[in-house]
Amino acid sequence: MNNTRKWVFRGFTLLVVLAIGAVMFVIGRGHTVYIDNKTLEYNGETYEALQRSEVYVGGERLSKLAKRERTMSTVIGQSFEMKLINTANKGDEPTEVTVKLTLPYGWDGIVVNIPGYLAGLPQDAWMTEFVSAPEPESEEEEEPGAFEDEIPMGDI
Amino acid sequence: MKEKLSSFVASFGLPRLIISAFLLALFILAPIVGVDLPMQITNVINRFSWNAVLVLAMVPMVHSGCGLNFGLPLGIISGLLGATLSLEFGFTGPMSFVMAALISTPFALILGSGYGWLLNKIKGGEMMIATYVGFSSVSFMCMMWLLLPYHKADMVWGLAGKGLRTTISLEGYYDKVLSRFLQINIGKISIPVGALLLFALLATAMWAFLHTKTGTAMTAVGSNPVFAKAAGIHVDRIRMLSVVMSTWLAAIGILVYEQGFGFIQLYMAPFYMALPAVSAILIGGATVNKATIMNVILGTFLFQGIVTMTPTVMNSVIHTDMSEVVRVIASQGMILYALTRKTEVTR
Amino acid sequence: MSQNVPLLEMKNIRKDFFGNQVLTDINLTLQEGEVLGLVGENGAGKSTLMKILFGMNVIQETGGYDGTILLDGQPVDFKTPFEALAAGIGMVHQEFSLIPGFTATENILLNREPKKKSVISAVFGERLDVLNRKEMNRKAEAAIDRMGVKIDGTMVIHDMPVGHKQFTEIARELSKDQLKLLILDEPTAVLTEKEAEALLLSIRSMASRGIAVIFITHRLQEILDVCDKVVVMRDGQIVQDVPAKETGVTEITRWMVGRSVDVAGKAEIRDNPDAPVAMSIRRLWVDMPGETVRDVSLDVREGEILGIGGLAGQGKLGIPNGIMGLYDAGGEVMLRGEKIPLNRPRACLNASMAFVSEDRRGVGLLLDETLEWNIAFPAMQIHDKFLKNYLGGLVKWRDEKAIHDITQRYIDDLAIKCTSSKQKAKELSGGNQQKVCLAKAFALEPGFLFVSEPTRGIDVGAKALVLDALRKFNRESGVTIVMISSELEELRQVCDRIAIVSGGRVAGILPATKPAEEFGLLMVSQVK
Amino acid sequence: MNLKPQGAGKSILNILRNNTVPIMFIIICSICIPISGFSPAYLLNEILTRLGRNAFLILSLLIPIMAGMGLNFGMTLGAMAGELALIFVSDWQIWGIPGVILAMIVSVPFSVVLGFICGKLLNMAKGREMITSYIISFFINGVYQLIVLYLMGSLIPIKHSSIKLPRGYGIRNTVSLLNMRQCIDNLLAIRIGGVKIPALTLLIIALMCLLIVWFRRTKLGQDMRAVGQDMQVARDAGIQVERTRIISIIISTVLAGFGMILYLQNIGNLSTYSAHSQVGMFCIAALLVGGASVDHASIGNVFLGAVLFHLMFIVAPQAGAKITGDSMIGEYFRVFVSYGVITMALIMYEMKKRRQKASIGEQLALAQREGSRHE
Repeated sequence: MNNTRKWVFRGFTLLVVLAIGAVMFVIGRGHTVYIDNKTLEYNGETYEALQRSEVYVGGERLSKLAKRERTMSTVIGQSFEMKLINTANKGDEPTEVTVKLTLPYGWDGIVVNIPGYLAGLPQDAWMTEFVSAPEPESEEEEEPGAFEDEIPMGDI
Repeated sequence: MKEKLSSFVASFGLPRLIISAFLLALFILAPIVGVDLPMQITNVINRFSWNAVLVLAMVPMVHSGCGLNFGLPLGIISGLLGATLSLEFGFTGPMSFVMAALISTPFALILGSGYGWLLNKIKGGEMMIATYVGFSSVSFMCMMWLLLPYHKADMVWGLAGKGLRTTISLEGYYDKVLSRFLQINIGKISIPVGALLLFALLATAMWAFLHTKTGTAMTAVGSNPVFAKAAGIHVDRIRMLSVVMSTWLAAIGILVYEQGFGFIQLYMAPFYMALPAVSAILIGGATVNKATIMNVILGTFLFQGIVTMTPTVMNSVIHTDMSEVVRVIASQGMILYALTRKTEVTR
Repeated sequence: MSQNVPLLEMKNIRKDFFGNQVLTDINLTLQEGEVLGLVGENGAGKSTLMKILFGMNVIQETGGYDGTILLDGQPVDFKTPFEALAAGIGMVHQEFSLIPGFTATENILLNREPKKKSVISAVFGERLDVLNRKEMNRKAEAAIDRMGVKIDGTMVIHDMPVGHKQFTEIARELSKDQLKLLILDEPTAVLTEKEAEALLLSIRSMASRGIAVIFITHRLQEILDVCDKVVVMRDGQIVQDVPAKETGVTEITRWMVGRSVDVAGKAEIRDNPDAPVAMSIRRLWVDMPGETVRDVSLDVREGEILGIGGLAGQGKLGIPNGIMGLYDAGGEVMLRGEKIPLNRPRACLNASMAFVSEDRRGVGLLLDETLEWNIAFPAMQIHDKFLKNYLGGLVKWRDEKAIHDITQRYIDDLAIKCTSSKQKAKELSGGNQQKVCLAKAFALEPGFLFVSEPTRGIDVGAKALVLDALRKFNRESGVTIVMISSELEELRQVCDRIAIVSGGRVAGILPATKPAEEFGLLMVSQVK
Repeated sequence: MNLKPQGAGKSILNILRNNTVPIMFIIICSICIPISGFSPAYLLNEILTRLGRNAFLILSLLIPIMAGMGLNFGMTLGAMAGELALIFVSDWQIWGIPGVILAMIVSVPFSVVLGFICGKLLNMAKGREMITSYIISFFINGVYQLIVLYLMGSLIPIKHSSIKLPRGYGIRNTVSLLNMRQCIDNLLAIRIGGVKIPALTLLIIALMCLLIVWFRRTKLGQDMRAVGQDMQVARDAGIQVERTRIISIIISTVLAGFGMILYLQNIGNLSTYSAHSQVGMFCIAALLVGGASVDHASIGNVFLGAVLFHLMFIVAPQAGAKITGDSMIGEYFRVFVSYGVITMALIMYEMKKRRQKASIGEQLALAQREGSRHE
């Protein structure tokens, strides 16, 4: 076989594989979305938490949030869709809102503030990156290192 | 000069050289980084005395051409049977060690002959099969330790009243009987003369054996089995003898180890015990079909030196305990080196 | 078919192995479609010549050759067999080169299989092409047809009779389109009579298609039947090159073995028919690969030197190896009226027999040990010599001094060249290693000695020394010796009587004084 | 490569002898199943899960056997490559099926490098490939620990502290793969009664089998078979023996890497330092239980072996506990059986080699006797 032809084919295949990898990078990126029903202060104004908000993701009810409550959902990819059934104040008629979000690729955890979103504030007001609290020092993990002591038993 | 050096490296083996240099570096580094050197030396000598007999057990089989005895656990099991039975029968103190050795001997002879018979059937594939004979026998004994009718209270599980514990303390039995015998203390260094003496005795006996008619035949069988056959040697019988000797030495070796360590370890503990012994004798300069007493001494010292010195010294230098990784890479690398050397592949 | 430019022309081919001249001034021509019979004793240089032609690696490794080879008038110099193959030369070796678990078809097209391309192979290389089984069957079938002998292409090699394996090899060569010249190295040795006939027919049919054939065999009648011309080699030279029609078996034999000066009978030959029988061998078979003994019965007389000769592969080496228990054997062997159990080396040695093996490095020596060990070891093990007894014989300690003394004695006696008696055996030259092997046997002080190929691979000076030592040992100590050698001249120099083995059986026993041709005839005879 | 059977009695004996191990296992299982008291549905469910989990790994052993390199104890190397890939992928937070695919892609370069090293070393140790590949797996395990325990997080960037040790470098004992747990098994899964059939996984395995069948018919596959049977003849025919052997090990390593990723996506978490250590042993045992030997293994052996071996694995502890009253007995028993099977297979392989040699002499004696009868 023609050698250059072969290398062209190989290079092409490599590119395809890399492309698949790149696509996986994008479509497989997992995020954890935290949905807050908390009072938000933005530019000096206060947006009150809702009395109650039911969160549906993928048709299933995730949680019913009271004031100052938070729920979370995982999502693969950058588009996130949820349905909210909100009751702003006690006794109000519930309103249904469908929320479609495009998540920032680089954030692992994303906090979405419902009151802020409903008030139509700019995105950076109600969507923030979730930063986990530094782990407590007390959590001790044994130094791993199992060699000869590691007994080949157990299940497979 | 350059040629001389490279030929020296070739004959000594690069990995061996690296390991020796590494140990030397550890010894030099130790006082600099503030490690208690006398204590380390005591440790090395002690661990040497525990392990040397197990390494010595490699010699007969290497000599008879059976290769490295990866089936060492079989001998260890004989030793464990002797040890547990000796305790079960109520022997205490130094007597329990003597009895353990005595009781383990018939087991070693029986298991060793069976093992030798098997190895004679499968000449050429010894090492792999030895490995798996070791593994199967260890896992078989795991069931036996649970099922055999042991009753002595400090050996069995407290609740069930049967089934041996995973570790049995030797306090009151033969804990350190050899190490304390004639122990010499020079400053902070203490030398377990008794244990070293026993090793010296066994090593001398091995050396002497190799100078007898049968010992000569064993070396010849290992060097060229066809030559030996043509000279009227019963090759299979000699190989069998070497396997039995190796098994018995392993039995005694584990007893010596236990007396130093202070515990009998049962169940899966003997599983990988062959590997340190194999790499030790290889580090000492042995090959797949040549080994001397000097290889045993040097190898055990180097190997145990690395095992004891690395954690402390490394810890002081980089504040991480990388000793496990270093040990695994060094010892397995050594075995790998020996197995892949062209000159050692064909006899 | 042009007769002007010969297909193959070899001019002034010379070759030496480390100063040892094995080929001198070989000139050979071969026309298209011609069948050339190449005959000669073992060591006459036939195989070396063919190795040169076929570009075998061993030639390059030992310093190449001199002279020129012309193929179709073009000079060629093959560095590897693959170059020779590409140029259209095929060779069927004595040892089968077949994959046992493959079918005949798969073997015929080994590494030349027709393939089908696919997308995957375009990426990962052509080794991932799928084999084209249909095309393979067709090609193999065609090659088998061309050969003219029917074999089953779907049959797996290890289920085949030996003859079919041979034909598979030939078909493999024939399946190569570029094939112009086929070398057959003793192809009929393993064949039954019928198969051999079929092969001869197929050689003729190949020739009629224009393929030239070089046919090496020891069965001279076959040469006369099938060849156009006969080339006889002896001592690295071509002694005759005649049309096959103009000669006969007796004449060829004479050319093969004949010496210009008959050196035999130099030493006194004793043929004493009244001497008692020292060893009688009855119906011996030995499974020694490549040297199978099928059915040998032989009497060795007391005090004589009996030579066993014959061509390579006929089973002469199997006789001592079988009796001494190194290979599986059956039959009956009596030594001075006592039955020697077979397959037990120890029993033979205890019966005061000793054996110097032809395989010095494999059997004869402990290469990694000292000369002392090598020489003293059997005597120590068999006769408890060189040992010091302690504790009432319980401990038998090696007596290093006695070992050193005996070794030193033999080093002096046999003039073994070494730095000291502690030198490792592997560091010695071939001749000196052979002397060590002899010393080892002598140290046993045997009453009966087998010596197998004592001069193989050693230089002329050492040869004479070794043979002298043997003869001296026989004449002075009265030890009966059986000496096996491929070199007839050597046997005729040393031995009293010579037995010739052919096809795993004894073809005949003659006094060493008989002319060489008679031995030659026995060598090429077919014993049934 | 047996001699041809000479009669019906002998051929039955031969069948029995060649299938000792599977028959033994069928007997063990048929005794243990009733004692253990598991329901058929439970057993079926477990078997299917385990088949989906392990079959791919076991399949990776076939190609080196074909190339005459024996049981590839070095498949652990592939497992390690797969684990490295999974560590990276979970640090990059790629989840679900894309995560699995990406992990497979990432594992390939690791597998190829490790397989190449392994193949090179095995070429230096011809005739003792198995013990060498076994030691290689230990050696590379050391290197793996060095990388994962010390270099990851210090030299090799690892972002997420959830998989890092608290000290700031090195990977934790377990890495959670919760986000890709059974993502392939559950997609297209079919439930019949209480039995879940992981259809997609089984489909992937079936594709793999087809791939192997196809591979056997390629030139490379043919070369490997030739090299496996007689290296010298193959070399004389112009096949690049060393290269072919290295390729076979590389393929095996890459497949083992994929297999390990599939295996771990089913388990749902990665035991960073021990997951790979048992894989080689169990897969080899399973293959041998299916009736394979050191020099011959088929796809049928893989599935029969996987089913029988795992059946034994499931029922043994329970049966052991019922018989002796001690649950550990069964656990030890199955470990013993795993090793015992490998030991037996190795012994039978070596003895078969010797038996073949011994039979030539008998034939000679026979020929002589027959010859004398004709005279």
